Amino acid sequence: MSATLLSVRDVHITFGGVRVLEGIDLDASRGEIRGLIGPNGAGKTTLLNIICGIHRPQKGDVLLDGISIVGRKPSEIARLGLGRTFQASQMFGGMTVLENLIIGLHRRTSSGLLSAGLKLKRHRREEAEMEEAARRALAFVGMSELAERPATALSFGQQRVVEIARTLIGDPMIVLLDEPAVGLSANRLTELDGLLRRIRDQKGVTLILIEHAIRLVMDICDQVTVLSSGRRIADGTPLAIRNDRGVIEAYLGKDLRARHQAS
Amino acid sequence: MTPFSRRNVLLALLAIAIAAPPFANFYHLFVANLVVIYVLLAIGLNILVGYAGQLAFANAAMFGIGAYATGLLQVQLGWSFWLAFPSGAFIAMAVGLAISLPALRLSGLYLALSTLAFAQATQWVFLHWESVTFGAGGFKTPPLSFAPLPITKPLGLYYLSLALSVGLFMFAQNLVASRVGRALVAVRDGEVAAESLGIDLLRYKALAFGVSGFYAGIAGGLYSALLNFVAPEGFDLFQMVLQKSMIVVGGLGSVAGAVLGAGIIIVLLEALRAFKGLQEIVFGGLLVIFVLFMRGGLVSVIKRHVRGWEEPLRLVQSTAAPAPEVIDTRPSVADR
Amino acid sequence: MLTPRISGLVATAVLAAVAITPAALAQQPGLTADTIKIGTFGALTGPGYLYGKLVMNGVEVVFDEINAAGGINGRKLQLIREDDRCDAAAAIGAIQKLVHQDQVFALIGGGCSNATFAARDAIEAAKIPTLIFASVHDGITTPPAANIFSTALTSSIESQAQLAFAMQQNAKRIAVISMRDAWGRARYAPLMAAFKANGITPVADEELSPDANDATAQVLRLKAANADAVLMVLYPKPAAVFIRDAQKLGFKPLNVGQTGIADPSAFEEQVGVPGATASFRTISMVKYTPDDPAVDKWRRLVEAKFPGDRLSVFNQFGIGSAQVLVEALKRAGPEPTREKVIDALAGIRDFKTDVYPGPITCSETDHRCHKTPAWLAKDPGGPIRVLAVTPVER
Amino acid sequence: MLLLSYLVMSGVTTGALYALIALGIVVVNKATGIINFAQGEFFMFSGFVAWMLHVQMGVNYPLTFLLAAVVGFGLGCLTDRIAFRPIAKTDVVSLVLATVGIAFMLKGLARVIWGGKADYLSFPPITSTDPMMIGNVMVIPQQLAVLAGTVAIVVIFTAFFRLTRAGKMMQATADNARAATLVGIRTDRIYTLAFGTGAAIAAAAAVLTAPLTLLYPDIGFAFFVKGFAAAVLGGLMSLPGAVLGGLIVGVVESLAGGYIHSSVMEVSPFVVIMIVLVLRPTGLLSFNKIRRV
Repeated sequence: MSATLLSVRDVHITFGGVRVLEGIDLDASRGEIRGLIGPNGAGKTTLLNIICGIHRPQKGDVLLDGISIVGRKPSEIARLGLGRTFQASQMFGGMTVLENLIIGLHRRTSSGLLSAGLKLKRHRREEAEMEEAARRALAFVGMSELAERPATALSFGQQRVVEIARTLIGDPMIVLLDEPAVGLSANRLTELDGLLRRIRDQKGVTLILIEHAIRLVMDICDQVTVLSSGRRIADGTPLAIRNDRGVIEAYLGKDLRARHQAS
Repeated sequence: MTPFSRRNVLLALLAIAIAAPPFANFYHLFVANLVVIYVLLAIGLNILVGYAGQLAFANAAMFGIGAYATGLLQVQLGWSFWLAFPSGAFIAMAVGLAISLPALRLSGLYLALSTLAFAQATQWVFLHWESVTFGAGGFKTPPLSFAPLPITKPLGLYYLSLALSVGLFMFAQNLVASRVGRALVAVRDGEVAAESLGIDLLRYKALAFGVSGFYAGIAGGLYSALLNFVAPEGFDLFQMVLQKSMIVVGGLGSVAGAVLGAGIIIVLLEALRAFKGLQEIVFGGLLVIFVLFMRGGLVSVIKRHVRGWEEPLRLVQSTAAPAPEVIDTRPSVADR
Repeated sequence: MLTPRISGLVATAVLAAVAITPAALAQQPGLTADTIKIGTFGALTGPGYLYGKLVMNGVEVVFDEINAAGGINGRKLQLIREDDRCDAAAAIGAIQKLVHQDQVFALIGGGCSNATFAARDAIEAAKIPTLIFASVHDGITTPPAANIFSTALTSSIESQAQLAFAMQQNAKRIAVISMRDAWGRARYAPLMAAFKANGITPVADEELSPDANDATAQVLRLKAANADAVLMVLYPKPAAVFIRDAQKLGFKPLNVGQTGIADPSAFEEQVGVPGATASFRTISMVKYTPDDPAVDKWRRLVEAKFPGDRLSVFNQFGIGSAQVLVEALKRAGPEPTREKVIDALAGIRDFKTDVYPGPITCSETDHRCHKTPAWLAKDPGGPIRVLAVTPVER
Repeated sequence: MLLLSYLVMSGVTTGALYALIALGIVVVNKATGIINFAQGEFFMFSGFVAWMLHVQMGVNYPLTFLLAAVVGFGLGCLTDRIAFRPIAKTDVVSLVLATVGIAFMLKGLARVIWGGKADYLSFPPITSTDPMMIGNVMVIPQQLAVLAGTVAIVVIFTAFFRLTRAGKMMQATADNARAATLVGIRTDRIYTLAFGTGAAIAAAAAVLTAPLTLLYPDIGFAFFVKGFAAAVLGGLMSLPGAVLGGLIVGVVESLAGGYIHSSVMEVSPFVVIMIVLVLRPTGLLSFNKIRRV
């Protein structure tokens, strides 16, 4: 069991002739929180989409726990232990909060058509276990009282948290978070900060985090990768990144760099 | 207590359905049998459209395949009904699975057209493969007999249909409240998110098509026995719209709704006989009115006013109050 | 919510009420001292309404006329319409309703072939006197059911007539163009049988969709087969498209139509290309086209009763068949029973109506009572000519 | 070779009609994202109205054309007001079913109003009925009129989308409804406009082709299915795609009828479409959009 859990190697992808990613490398070790930052249009979400199997790179490889996952279906990759949340809310509107969480257990359960339709004993036991696990997970994120609410009745921030919980409940090795802090109030941001730390510390889950809230990234990430215009321009600890010329340039533009340094 | 709970009402309906035939004339029995058959169709279609959210237009064709297969196995191969009927249902299920294959690659309106094209192709085969299907003129099926049992054909067929409907209703109800049912709803509500949670889209879409095909196939077999006649025009556009309106009127994504919808639409079709020549207008208008004013179908109205109508899957009521916290949301362009 | 189970209960109550009513004529449903309830079924909606609703309208004006003259033996005729939507299930439902719910005395109806064919068992089981007014499927009358008679030209009769006509005109290379719907198929199979019986095969056998807007492919194929007569098993719309494209491509065989296109002047207008219908001949189930002065009386009655409508050949189907049914009811006497009416229908010989080309003759063994198609032709711009009335007998 | 040219010619003229139906479908789909199942009935109903104006009331042809288009437009707007706008936010299944309901109502209504006329109504040709020769292919002038009309309608609508303010707003709404709302476009008006123009195209198509195809209440669905197929072939979003799709459907039918057998004519476009959809799930003329999450 190597220390590197996820390894992205020299990934290239173009859409309609536009080179979106050119030769990206990224490694994530077990139990680390890795930030993925960069200006809009840098290709961050595309990279996540490649990792979780929505897009297929023209070149390069992605290894999850040593296994190449390029070309596999997203659902298959998910079953290998990779979780994912999205920029826009992806709650299942037709279900309650609790049911949304139970869905997260899908990959770990096995009831099929017949055992479900005939309500076999094994199936009933599995259902009961799932509900219990889902209630525990809700308690973990401190939202037990919302279990029976329709998912769409939650606030944006609450939906975010439930989505994270839904991903975690499936016991993934690694979770990709796409801008979890978007639209959160300051209070909620602090809560999220705490939640992500607890996830890493108590559950040992590796996190890859796309985020524009630089404060959050600098605060909780162990390592940060910076993309700009489809290339990786920096990789290192938050401290190193903070002082990286290339990064500042990419974010602020060359002429502003002078002022930044002057100030 | 809740005397008019979902369970009690459905049980009461069942009790009436079991006890009524001795008091009913041939016409009532015929209509009641049609209702029971359409209950099967509506449940199957609701699993595909209401739960799995697939905009498919091939249900009438699968109904037809069930009827043709059951009839033709008897007529062409000399099988007994009791063998041909389940075989017909499995053939319809297999066809359902086969047409689900393009469904993974297609979504929404493209899927709608591909299933519509499939339905047209099925009609064409019914019409043109004359050596097997007898073409547009259709064919009579052998009379069905419940021989050892002291029961007439109309009554026997009615009770057979009723028993199958009840059994398959239970099956569907269990199914939608299970891991499988939740996966279907997840596919409907968000394919990408469902995949990210390890739900295999192809598998569950295929499953929905297959189950729906099986229900349609069972219904088709019973239908051929009820009419003693199978012909292509029974499985056309009107049939498709009929079934669609059942699930809309009853309630998309509700098994009990499918039962109510089937009952109401068939009874209404009979009642509309009085509107000589205005059927199309009344029927079309009904569809529009339900979509406009009772989008959750009758079931959602009942849920709002009568206690004890919660679905086994705790499906959301749109009237539920939102959570107190209001948050500053940034419109996301990426979210179409 | 009204489910059929509940309506079943309601119906039970109704039935009980009916049973208690001291009806003198309880044995004869649909019959009271001053009314006779007659049921009719056919498509009121959907494409088949031509062969349903419009025919019923014809029946209704005949009934009105009879009622105005005092009815039959003092009983007024009451027509109860049921829609069968051209659908087998709906047709069976309609029959069950008319027989068991409305309890009519006799039936006159049947538009779409398949629907009526599917309902045959139900009609036969009810032992109710029934006259088919438009459906042509051979299976409806062959083998005969004791209580079902037809004044429609059945498929086999019309098919034989169509082929015989072409052969009389010395056609040597006869081709077929047909529609693949229920009516088209009901006509096609007997047509092929007729070919076989005459020891010839069609030189080409093409298909045209009822909704077709272009028949270039079909015309070219028929032309390539060098056909000198084309038997058309088509509704007016595809037939008009075919004739138009045949004219365009210079293909001028003898075009043989049938009852579906029974109004040559309307057809000429539909084709819309002057001269294209020059070699068009057609069979008609009725002798007169709607603008013939011979049917002036009926045109007035229909157009007065159904404002906005024009008299059509379909109305005439209803007029002829209703006259036959009325005759049978009269012959059944002042105390009619269903059995008497069935016997009366079976006993109709050489009965003349206002519309059919020849006399109507039923018999115990042959319930196809109408076997005299009329042959019509219309020279472009000229009047309609009745070429011949040819009795067909197997 | 002559056979081929005849078949292609007939396929193209039939295809032009399918293309017009497809255009209407695409215009509505572009703006609203749904398929209007009543498109064929718009065609039928406006055709009957035109028949009433032209044949019964003696209105001249150009004016009939104009009035029918206006009636079509009104019918489309009405459909939007009744069966789309109030529920525009709901799921596609419900929206599509509402248009199915409208289709049935129009069909029933047409049968009540014009059904008693007994038969298929004919519309007098506007051009000479004498066939004319193009090279060595004989055509009916009315077919050329349909072709010319189709071209004109495509040009007009392409110009409308490219050049007018309303057209550009429709385009913007189609591309991103939410962004369009943010920049102040009244999207509900756009929806009305889309339904209206879609129906107006159907009405124009009806008046153009009525002399070729007789009018009857059930004419709508067959055309709708072919038009839908054509629209999908063209990618559902593209006006030139719809035209191309229509021509392909028409020509495929004609060639299959001529070279294989007339019995496969009806089914041939559907077989082709099923194959195309399996190979290229988003139609012939659309490039794959990046799936956004």
